[in-house]
Amino acid sequence: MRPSTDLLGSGVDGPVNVDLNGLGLSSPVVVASGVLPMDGEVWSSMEGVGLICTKGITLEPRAGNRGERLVETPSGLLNSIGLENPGIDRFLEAILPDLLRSRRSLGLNVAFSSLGELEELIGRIGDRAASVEVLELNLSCPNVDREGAVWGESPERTFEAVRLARSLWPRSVWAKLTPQAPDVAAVARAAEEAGAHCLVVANTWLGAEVDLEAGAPVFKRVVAGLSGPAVLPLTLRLLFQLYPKVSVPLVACGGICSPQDALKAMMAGASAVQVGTQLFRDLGCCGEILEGIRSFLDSRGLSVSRLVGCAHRASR
Amino acid sequence: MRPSTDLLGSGVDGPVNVDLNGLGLSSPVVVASGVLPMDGEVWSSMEGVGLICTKGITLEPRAGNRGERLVETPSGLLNSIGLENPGIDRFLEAILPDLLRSRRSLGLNVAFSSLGELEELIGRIGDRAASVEVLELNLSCPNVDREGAVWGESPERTFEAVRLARSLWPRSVWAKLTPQAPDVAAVARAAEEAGAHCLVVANTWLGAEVDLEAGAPVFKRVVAGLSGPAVLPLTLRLLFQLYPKVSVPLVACGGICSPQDALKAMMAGASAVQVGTQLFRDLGCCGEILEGIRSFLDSRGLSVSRLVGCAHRASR
Amino acid sequence: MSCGSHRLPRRIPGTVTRVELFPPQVGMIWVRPQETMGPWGPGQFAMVFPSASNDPLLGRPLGLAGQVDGQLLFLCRGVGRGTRMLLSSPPGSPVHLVAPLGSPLAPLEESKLILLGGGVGVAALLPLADRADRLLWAVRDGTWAGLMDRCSEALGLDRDRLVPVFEDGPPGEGCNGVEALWRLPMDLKGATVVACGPSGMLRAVWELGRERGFRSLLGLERRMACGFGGCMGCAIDLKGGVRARVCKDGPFFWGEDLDHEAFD
Amino acid sequence: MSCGSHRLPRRIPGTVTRVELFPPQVGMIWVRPQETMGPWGPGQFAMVFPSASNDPLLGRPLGLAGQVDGQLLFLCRGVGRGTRMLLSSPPGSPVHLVAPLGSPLAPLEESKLILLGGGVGVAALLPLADRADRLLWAVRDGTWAGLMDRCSEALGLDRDRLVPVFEDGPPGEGCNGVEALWRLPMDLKGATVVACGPSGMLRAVWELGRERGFRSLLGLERRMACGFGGCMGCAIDLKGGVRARVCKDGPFFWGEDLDHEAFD
Ligand SMILES: Cc1cc2nc3c(=O)[nH]c(=O)nc-3n(C[C@H](O)[C@H](O)[C@H](O)COP(=O)(O)OP(=O)(O)OC[C@H]3O[C@@H](n4cnc5c(N)ncnc54)[C@H](O)[C@@H]3O)c2cc1C
Ligand SMILES: Cc1cc2nc3c(=O)[nH]c(=O)nc-3n(C[C@H](O)[C@H](O)[C@H](O)COP(=O)(O)OP(=O)(O)OC[C@H]3O[C@@H](n4cnc5c(N)ncnc54)[C@H](O)[C@@H]3O)c2cc1C
Ligand SMILES: Cc1cc2nc3c(=O)[nH]c(=O)nc-3n(C[C@H](O)[C@H](O)[C@H](O)COP(=O)(O)O)c2cc1C
Ligand SMILES: Cc1cc2nc3c(=O)[nH]c(=O)nc-3n(C[C@H](O)[C@H](O)[C@H](O)COP(=O)(O)O)c2cc1C
Ligand code: FES
Ligand code: FES
Repeated sequence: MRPSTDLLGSGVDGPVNVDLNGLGLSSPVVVASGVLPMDGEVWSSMEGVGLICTKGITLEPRAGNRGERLVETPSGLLNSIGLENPGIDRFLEAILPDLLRSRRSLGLNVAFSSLGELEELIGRIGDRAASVEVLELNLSCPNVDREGAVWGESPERTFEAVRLARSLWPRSVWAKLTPQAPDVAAVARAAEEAGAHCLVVANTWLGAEVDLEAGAPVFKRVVAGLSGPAVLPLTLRLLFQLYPKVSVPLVACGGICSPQDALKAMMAGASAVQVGTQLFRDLGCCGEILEGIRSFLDSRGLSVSRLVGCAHRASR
Repeated sequence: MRPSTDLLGSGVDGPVNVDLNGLGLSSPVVVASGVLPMDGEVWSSMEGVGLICTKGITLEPRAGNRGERLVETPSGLLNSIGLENPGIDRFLEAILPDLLRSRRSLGLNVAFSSLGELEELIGRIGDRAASVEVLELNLSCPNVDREGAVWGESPERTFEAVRLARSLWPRSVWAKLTPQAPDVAAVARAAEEAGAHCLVVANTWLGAEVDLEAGAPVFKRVVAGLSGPAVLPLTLRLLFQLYPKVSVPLVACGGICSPQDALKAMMAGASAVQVGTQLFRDLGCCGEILEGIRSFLDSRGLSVSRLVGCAHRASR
Repeated sequence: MSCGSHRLPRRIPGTVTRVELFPPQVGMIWVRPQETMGPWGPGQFAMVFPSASNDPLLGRPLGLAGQVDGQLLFLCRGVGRGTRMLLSSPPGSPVHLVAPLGSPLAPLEESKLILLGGGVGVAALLPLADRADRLLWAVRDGTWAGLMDRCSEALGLDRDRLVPVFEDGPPGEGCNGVEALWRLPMDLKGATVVACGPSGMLRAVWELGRERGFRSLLGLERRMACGFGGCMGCAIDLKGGVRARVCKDGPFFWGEDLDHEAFD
Repeated sequence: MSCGSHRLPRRIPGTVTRVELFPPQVGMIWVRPQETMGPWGPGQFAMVFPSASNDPLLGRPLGLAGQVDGQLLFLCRGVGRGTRMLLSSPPGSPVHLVAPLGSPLAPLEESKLILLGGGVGVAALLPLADRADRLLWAVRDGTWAGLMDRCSEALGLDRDRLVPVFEDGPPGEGCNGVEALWRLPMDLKGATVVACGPSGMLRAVWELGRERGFRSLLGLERRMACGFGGCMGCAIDLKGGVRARVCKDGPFFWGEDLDHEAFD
């Protein structure tokens, strides 16, 4: 039994095609935003990836946060980079051409503090980025028009941002949710209604760390984003929670490190997975994850579409 | 400089007295609910603890959940025990007397699915438990009168439960918050307004796990509670978030394993700490934690009250 | 740190002094505890922590198989991450133990005492070996012979009473542990059979005991977080709906107290 | 799995073959990589993962100090959990490496090349030792002598060019690394000083260079998550507000490109 319209090829490096709401990728493994250098040569040599997301880009250049930016926690990583990036203009001019030479499908991760800024940002891109497949909206940043409330905490603000992006961006729009949303299902539905092609579930979990010697928070902004293996059970729970509530594809993000992790996320409802922190441990992990998914499917004669969400269909 | 009204004694096993809103404990280290057997001999031999919480007790006996109850995750533990307990009557009759022989301060952790049940539960206790210092309300269980919504997710329901407990229970009432609350600060304030003596920050984080071979959730109820070192950064964040918003003492809970963890939690605003999962690794950890706190205070000539929340006062 | 009472098993640092590895992924693990462990008896186990790190978080329950020159012996099968870490520990690797756990088997003064271990399940039975009439050690195939020999040698087992049982043995001889019980040249009536191993084997012994009139004492396995009766993760139903914790009230239970669900 | 290109440093399994421990908590760690690592040069480093587990999660950056008979040499000071784990690894312990990382130092054809290492900071300079006029190795006290000797022997360092500097040496002789630079019987003008060690020392070299007219090439340390320029955790300001990543664009930077904030 090998009925697989969406499982093509079975060589060791064969593709495992996925269809993400109209966007076809040759692998369900996506590189998360903010973990790879924006360097075309590095991107070219990444194996097993269907899409690579850029570092979060903002309208203006940003120097990021001062002070400590990284702390290791038990099986996790807290980061407070603060969106250090060269701004959209320099990105388009000096970086994007190099990235495109890698011939990798590209997700442009963007952060914005107002609708006006988002509009301007997409406007600047214009048609200079026609080969950028995905615009990924980082909804974990604060909205200055609403006293700094985080976009993704509110269904209404999420709806507005996604709708605006959809009206201006001709290709896929992904909404990267924040797990801090009071009602993440409501936000997910709002993003779907506004036309998001995929929901990324989810950005980092807010954590904090204390410097014992100083008797003070380690991070200048007190809180920082928790990623890595520690959060995988939380990611799986979000997937279980959201999969029955929306019909757009979900992209798992948070703690995916191994083929097993990826398969669990897909069984819980993800059509694709993003890999972040694990790349800090093993730049070859995406290839291994793809290979692991492929051989799991192969050995069971399963298609990706049968895999995705199967844990919801399992009788318990 | 050794100004310490609340730091008495300095022998190796000397007490580090804390005052939790009228309740004095000889150690800020509290054993969390559901991790120690309810066995007086075990309780007697616990070192360094100021209070021990019982397993969650309900009005009627409960057999708990079927199927897998435990899964290890990266630096964490998912549990779905399902409040297996003998019910309040048998607890009062057969277990409590034995526990009291341990001469340990005791926190009675209770779960309830309606206000009526809570009232009946406290009523059954009557004056048979005059030496039980604390009634700890587990607000992570569902409220049947509200379609199973979890008590601690709503400020209103939390207020009602805490107020009822306060009206019936003559000693300390602790509200054990759930981190799944959409607005945990609002819930904390509601619990405070209703008269909670302390807020326990917090119960487990909802997670999930998938059985790859079965293609199904590991747990019958799909989700389970995540505890252990993995969640410490999340606990610290909650403390940073809540400490400025309420004035009742906070009791940290989630991922506290070492003296360093306890000190960090106290600097972030906790007046005491609960220890759960770490006891599965080391039954002597409470003694070590107390000793570590004591020697940290000693070596810096600090009092507990200067320690608690100092990270909020540190200039950054 | 000590817990101040012998009632509470302490966390004890230890060192893996040697791992003797045999196919297929089974090994004898020798651990030297750096502090003295409380007294222990047959049927008890240790929670073995493969590292001091937070991942893996929990101990792995392993039967206490013996003690030679101050070193504890474990028999371990590599089935997952923790057991494989243990089996690949170079000498000198740090481990931690919480032990002894479980209820030691009461002195079994029965006239006929038969032990049946399936694979590494034999571990907790080995300390009883010299009190038993027979120790049947049932394994899949001849690859286990090396381990059996080494183990007998190291613990000074009486080879006359040890009956190796090979499932894939020569025709007419190969059989599983339960068949080997059947074939024993003795009347099992009134005997006590202490068995530990795969749950299928335990169930068969349990059923056979009811048929043939022997008492069975069966070592159960469950996932465990604490091992000392705190977490309720290993709770099972005994006959009549009585709840028991495998770690604390067991891991060995009398067959007559068990329901068939215990073997699911 | 390979990353298909030599541009990307791969995660390579390795084995600790030996740890030679010296007081005070410093050691030479020998690691045999189980796959061939790409070519590397002086000034580069490895992310060393003390275990295969998720905790500790990240690699620890350690300078590549040498390679002898296929084994990599690291000098490591036990300051926290990861480095202490490494220093206490029994032979045979598994580690992983992501290496080589950082920009190798360009061939330095200067007539006068002075190396100054503070403590274990010397590691990344050792591969340059035979091209330098002097290698000043500054340490706190005589307890380091054993490590210095063993290291010189293992790497075949030219003892004539190696100048051990003991901060607590006999009166009139004891001095720190920067004082030792001062005292060198040569004109530093036009020289290049490559220094790596505590930030106070680096700052002093940087200032001295401006005074005395030598170029300095300084090895910085920052907390690192990736080591390959991805996470932006190690970003610093160069002169004129240019941003650089210590891991990728460094860890060695020319003094003239640095602001004094680099040493905070
Ligand atoms: C009382 C008792 C005594 C045992 N004695 C032995 C022995 O002497 N030799 C031996 O080789 N094995 C023994 N086992 C089984 C052994 O504990 C498991 O094989 C081991 O825990 C698996 O860990 P892992 O990390 O390799 O597997 P993983 O599957 O990676 O483990 C993940 C988690 O599940 C738990 N787990 C998985 N399988 C089991 C299991 N069968 N029983 C309990 N927990 C499990 C682990 O402890 C861990 O918490 C015993 C089990 C029990 C309950
Ligand atoms: C490029 C570079 C080269 C280095 N070379 C050497 C060397 O050859 N020998 C040597 O002994 N040390 C060297 N260090 C310092 C070494 O990396 C740290 O001492 C080590 O990471 C501390 O880890 P830990 O787990 O023991 O400490 P912990 O404090 O427990 O570490 C916690 C986290 O902080 C990070 N961290 C802590 N201190 C430092 C630091 N000083 N620099 C970078 N990250 C840190 C750790 O990597 C880890 O992620 C180098 C650092 C850098 C940046
Ligand atoms: C150092 C670092 C930088 C990050 N930068 C961004 C960013 O710019 N934009 C964004 O949307 N997410 C960013 N993230 C979040 C990741 O894309 C991802 O959502 C998160 O790390 C969880 O996945 P993981 O557990 O696989 O790492 C960053 C994460 C890390 C660790
Ligand atoms: C096995 C287990 C059983 C628990 N049972 C209860 C319970 O009955 N009532 C309750 O309020 N919390 C219960 N908890 C939650 C703990 O009290 C504690 O809030 C949680 O484990 C987080 O702390 P930790 O990380 O120190 O373990 C249980 C936790 C575990 C692991
Ligand atoms: S393992 Fe915790 S009660 Fe048995
Ligand atoms: S450590 Fe990640 S960019 Fe330097």
